[in-house]
Amino acid sequence: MSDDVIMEIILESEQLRKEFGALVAVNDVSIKIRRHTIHSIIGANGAGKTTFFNLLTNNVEPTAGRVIFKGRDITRLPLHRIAHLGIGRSFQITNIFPNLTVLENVRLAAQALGKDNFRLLDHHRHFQRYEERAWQVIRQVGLTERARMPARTLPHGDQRKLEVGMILAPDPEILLLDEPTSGMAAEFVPEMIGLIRQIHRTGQKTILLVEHNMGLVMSISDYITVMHQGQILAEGTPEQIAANQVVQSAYLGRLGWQVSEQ
Amino acid sequence: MTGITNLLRKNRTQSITLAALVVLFLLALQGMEPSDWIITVLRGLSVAAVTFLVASGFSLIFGLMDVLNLAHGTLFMIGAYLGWTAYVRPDTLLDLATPFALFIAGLMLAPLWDAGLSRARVAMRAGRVLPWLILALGLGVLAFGLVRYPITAWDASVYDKSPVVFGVQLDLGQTDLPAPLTADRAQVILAMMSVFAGGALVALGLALNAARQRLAAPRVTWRALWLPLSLIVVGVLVYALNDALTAGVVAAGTTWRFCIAVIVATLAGAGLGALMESTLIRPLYARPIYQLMLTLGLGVIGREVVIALWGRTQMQMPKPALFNAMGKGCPAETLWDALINQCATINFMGTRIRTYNEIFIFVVGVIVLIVVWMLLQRTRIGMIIRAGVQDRAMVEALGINVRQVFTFVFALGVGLAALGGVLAGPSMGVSDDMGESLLLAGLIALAIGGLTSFPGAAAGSLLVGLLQQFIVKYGQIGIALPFGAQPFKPTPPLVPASTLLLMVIILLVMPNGLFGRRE
Amino acid sequence: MSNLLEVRDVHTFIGQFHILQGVTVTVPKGAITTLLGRNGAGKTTTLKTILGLTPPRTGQVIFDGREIQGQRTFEIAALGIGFVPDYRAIFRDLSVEENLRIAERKPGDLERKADLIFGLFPDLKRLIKLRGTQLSGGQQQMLAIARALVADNKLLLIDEPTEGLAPVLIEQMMQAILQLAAETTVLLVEQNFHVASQLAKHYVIIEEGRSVQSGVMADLLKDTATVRRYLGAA
Amino acid sequence: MKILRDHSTFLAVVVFLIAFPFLMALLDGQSIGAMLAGQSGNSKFYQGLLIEIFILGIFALSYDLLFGITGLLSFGHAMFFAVGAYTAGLALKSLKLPLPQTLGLVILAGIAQALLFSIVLPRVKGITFALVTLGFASVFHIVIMSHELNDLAGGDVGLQNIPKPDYLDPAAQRLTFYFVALAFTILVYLFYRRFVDSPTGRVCIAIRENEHRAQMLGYNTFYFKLVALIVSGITAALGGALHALYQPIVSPVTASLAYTVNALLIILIGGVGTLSGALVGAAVFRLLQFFLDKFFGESSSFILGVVYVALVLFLPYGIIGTWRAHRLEWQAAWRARFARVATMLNRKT
Repeated sequence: MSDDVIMEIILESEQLRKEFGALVAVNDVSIKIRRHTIHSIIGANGAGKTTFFNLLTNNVEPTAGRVIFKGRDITRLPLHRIAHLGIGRSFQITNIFPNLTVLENVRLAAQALGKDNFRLLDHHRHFQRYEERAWQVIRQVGLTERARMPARTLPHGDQRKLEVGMILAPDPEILLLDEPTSGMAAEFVPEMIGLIRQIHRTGQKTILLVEHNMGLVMSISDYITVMHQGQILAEGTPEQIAANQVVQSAYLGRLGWQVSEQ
Repeated sequence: MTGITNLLRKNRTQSITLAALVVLFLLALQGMEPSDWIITVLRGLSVAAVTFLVASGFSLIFGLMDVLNLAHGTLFMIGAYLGWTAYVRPDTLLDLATPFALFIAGLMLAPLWDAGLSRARVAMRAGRVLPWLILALGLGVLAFGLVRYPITAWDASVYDKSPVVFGVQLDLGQTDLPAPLTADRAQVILAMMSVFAGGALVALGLALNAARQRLAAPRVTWRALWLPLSLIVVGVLVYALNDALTAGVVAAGTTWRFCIAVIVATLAGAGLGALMESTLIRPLYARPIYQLMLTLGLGVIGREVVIALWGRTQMQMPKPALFNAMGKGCPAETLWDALINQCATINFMGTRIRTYNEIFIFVVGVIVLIVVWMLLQRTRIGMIIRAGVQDRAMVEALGINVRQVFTFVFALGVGLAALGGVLAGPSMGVSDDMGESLLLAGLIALAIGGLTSFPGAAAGSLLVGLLQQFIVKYGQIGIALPFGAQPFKPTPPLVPASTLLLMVIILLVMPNGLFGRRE
Repeated sequence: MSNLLEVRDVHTFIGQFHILQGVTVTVPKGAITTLLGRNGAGKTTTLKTILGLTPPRTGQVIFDGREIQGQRTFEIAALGIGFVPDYRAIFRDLSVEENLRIAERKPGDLERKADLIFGLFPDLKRLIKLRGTQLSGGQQQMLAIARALVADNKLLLIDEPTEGLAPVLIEQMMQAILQLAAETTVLLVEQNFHVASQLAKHYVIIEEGRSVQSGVMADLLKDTATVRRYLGAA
Repeated sequence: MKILRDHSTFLAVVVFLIAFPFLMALLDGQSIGAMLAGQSGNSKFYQGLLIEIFILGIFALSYDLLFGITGLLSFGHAMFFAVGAYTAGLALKSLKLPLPQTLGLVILAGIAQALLFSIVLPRVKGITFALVTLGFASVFHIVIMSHELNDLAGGDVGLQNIPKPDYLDPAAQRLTFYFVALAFTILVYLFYRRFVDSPTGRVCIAIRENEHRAQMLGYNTFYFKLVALIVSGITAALGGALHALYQPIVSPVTASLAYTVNALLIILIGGVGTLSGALVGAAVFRLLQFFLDKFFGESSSFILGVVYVALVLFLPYGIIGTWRAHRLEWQAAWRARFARVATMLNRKT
């Protein structure tokens, strides 16, 4: 789907490494994410996917290595600066403002990169562009009817959607989604896939996805990186990965789920 | 070696700050005589020991249950007051022993209530407020009984001497207790019964409160009745033999009385801690900020109760005979001589050291440090505590009653604070504001050491104690500053201020304290 | 055939969330039963509900002929239930030996069970003096299972024992669990259907907080439609 | 009209407070003229009590902004207040500055303290922040009590004989002072309401809810906490200045931990994070203190302590918080009750 787009690298890691005591969670991982692609990282639980994600966005400080975003070293940048560069990320464990309404959650996200954060004497409702943006995003993720509810009262699946909405609101260039379907009931997974596809297509965005729902990964990814025990096992298009012997034996094959032919 | 270099490189700011502090300290030592230095260090160690007794309880409680017990200073003070009473007015102690035993006997009916309630299935219907009402009713019945029970010290007609007088008298070597009260037997029996009933009602309230949260109760055996029954017997016996026991304790001399005081204060403190944890703190485990505020309030209440019972005056607590002799062979030349002659002071490197203040308190502090450390590292309960700090649910899933361990730790922490209070009595005097200064010192030591770390509490106390005493010393001899012509003499208020500054500096450089874990 | 554990239509709430909406599980004595289902279906919550870590609001849990729902966790565990959580919960500040020792219900349990434990996991003997933090993932998993074996447990609840392990270790872990099942009853949660199908004799499928199907594993293996519907890739 | 309806409670309270001195005088049988002339009487006395409540309320409001809204637990908040009080007192007494300049100085002092606290903000969090702020405040408390500053700050007695401007003398011009304090309190309250509803205030709430998430969205949370600290610092310092103007002595107690605890207690009574709760709490707190002192004397602080513990255990959301949570059910219940009574009455007729 992205044949005619220039294959420019937007985000890359160089020899990224993280040790927790004796455990090497991420072992010198180098990866290149091309602009406007959906790139998935798969691997068993504990393979180091989430830690790798945390290293990319500096939620966890790496032991060694670098992260480069659009040619710029962002390895140890403060969290808020990373967001300002146009990187949005979601978490495996839903990370929202539980006691605020859905609208307020998204509105805060939309307001974050604006220039009106320190207007002490104006009511926040007076800044309509944020409110409009928030409604737009809420419509996009399909939460219009629940916009006025406190976020904690939402069902789990809707909270996941809200989180995607919060990342989307400031209109980032790249979205890092950590298991967006984790804990979702099966019939809502296609909805999430549709949402991700739509975000990718309409916004011309790059999406980096950590997932272990194989079906989802195979059906929407342009590229797949397979991680195993903190290292990259294989990289390539879904077809290449499905055909890869090493992946077959170590992850997908004898001990794993059958790959669906979708 | 490489490990140390690595450590230094990784913690550069920390190392530089520590080095700067050490250099400053050494520079400050320039104008000091060696004998001054020794006595200051020894005094510092003694203050450190008392601070440690408070801070260790803090760190144990905070480490295991995330409760910053701001009532700790008050509990320290209560320990001092209880110790004072047992020491100076042993008759009051014995007067109180009977109602106390009966009250505890009543409390021990809790398991029976538990079983009974779950069988009757009333707990579910009891609601939120009823248990507390029963609790309050129980305390009321208890007060009703206590007022009627003959306690000499509380009797207005014998209250011709203020508590202060007894302390002064004892310092002169006299014990002149007022004649015991007499009361008619019917009234005493009524009082005893209502105290017991008060305990039973409090237990019922607690059981109701606990039972609301569960569906099934543990089985009880009749063996659970043995302990309360024997407590009742003991209580009645103490009442019958009250006069003889009082005479015996008075005759036993101050050293023994001091031992009794230490034991009574520590145990009472531990009991108070257990009661606090199981009634008030437990419902709030899910709301840490509220726990903080609750303990703050309890501290205020405790202080008011102490003022109501003992008055606002500062009271003397004479040193026990073992550390009080002045005459023959004193000041002693060696530690052994000091013990044999029961000397108050001892000659050491050209200065005179007080055996109680500078040696005894420090030794007790070290013993407590070692005992608690061994308890944590070598015993099963210590193992459970260390595990519980990390993962409460998993410990419970191994079949261990974590709540009991929590209560134990709380009791231990408060008991240590009370021990600190009674030890500090003879050296600091007993007053209602002693708790606040120790609360602050303990908090500072805890923060310096790293909140949850037990060795950290010891190190923090050491720093706080030494710094305090050095500032005090410089207040006397003055400190030669490079830029000032006159030596600078810090005034007493600067003593706590200096420790606070030390804390702020250390926390700014090492937000987790000296021994704290990251994150 | 008698059932060691019966979970009857339990409903569990965590906060306001209705996590389990009617789960029924029977665990026959002396075999491995496995809970299957997707991430977040409620398998782990089912284990926690049995143990009282997340007590059920309604429904019954019957262990060894006794109703245990609503009892405190330590009381339930002391009846003879061992728990191996998915996050392993190795105590960092305790040595390997202490990690085992803490599970003793009476003094000497560890010595009594030493042969069994070190027979299953010879590695642990070598590591006995190390701290919890110094272990690798696989070693932590072995220790977590070993810890559940120290006391005489009639039932082991094992959550995701092969998660994040290398294939070689998975093989080893499966062998160990099979050996265990010869002596005790096991209720297993396993994401990896391949592993689960080789280990378990009985299965229960949990979907969105409800138990939707249960039976004998051999039958399930033939029923590819069901496997795909509940467990396979979407 | 809509504004009137939406803010009816607020307006009613304001109207009542404006009318209060006159109502009191009428109830007491005092002529309005005598009351206006500032003659002693019940009205003057209760005006004084309300002024104290306003000052406490401002202090508690500033604490609510830090703790209730932004989620920063500080044990050194009393310092904000005391620095304002001492700065105002010293400026009037020792520097002989006129009032406007004094207030300017107080505002600067408030900002300076906020900056001092903010130095530690990026380093320490949670309970450690509370302890460090306690450290700052205690050092200040000790310093103003020290003998070296006896001539200046009055040692442990406090700062006395502060010259008050003639037009705002609390003894002679009590009514003026009352209205100034009332107006200032309303102003502060309205400003706080607006602040909480401003984009900045919303981010402060977000920080309380989930600071990590706020950072990931791109907020440099430090600046928002700094703004909250500065606003809170200035408000508390101005409250302190008002205190210095009103009270005959500025006691060093105003810098002690106990004074911070008062603020905590007040917002706990009123409801943490509700703003209006701070004012309601201040009223309840001061009146409770007043009547307990009157009836129980010595043991009043014991009873206050018991009330406090009971509040923590049984009413954790405070008066306003509980009211907001249950308002709808309660209103429905009352409506149902009225309806039942109405039907009963209907049946009878």
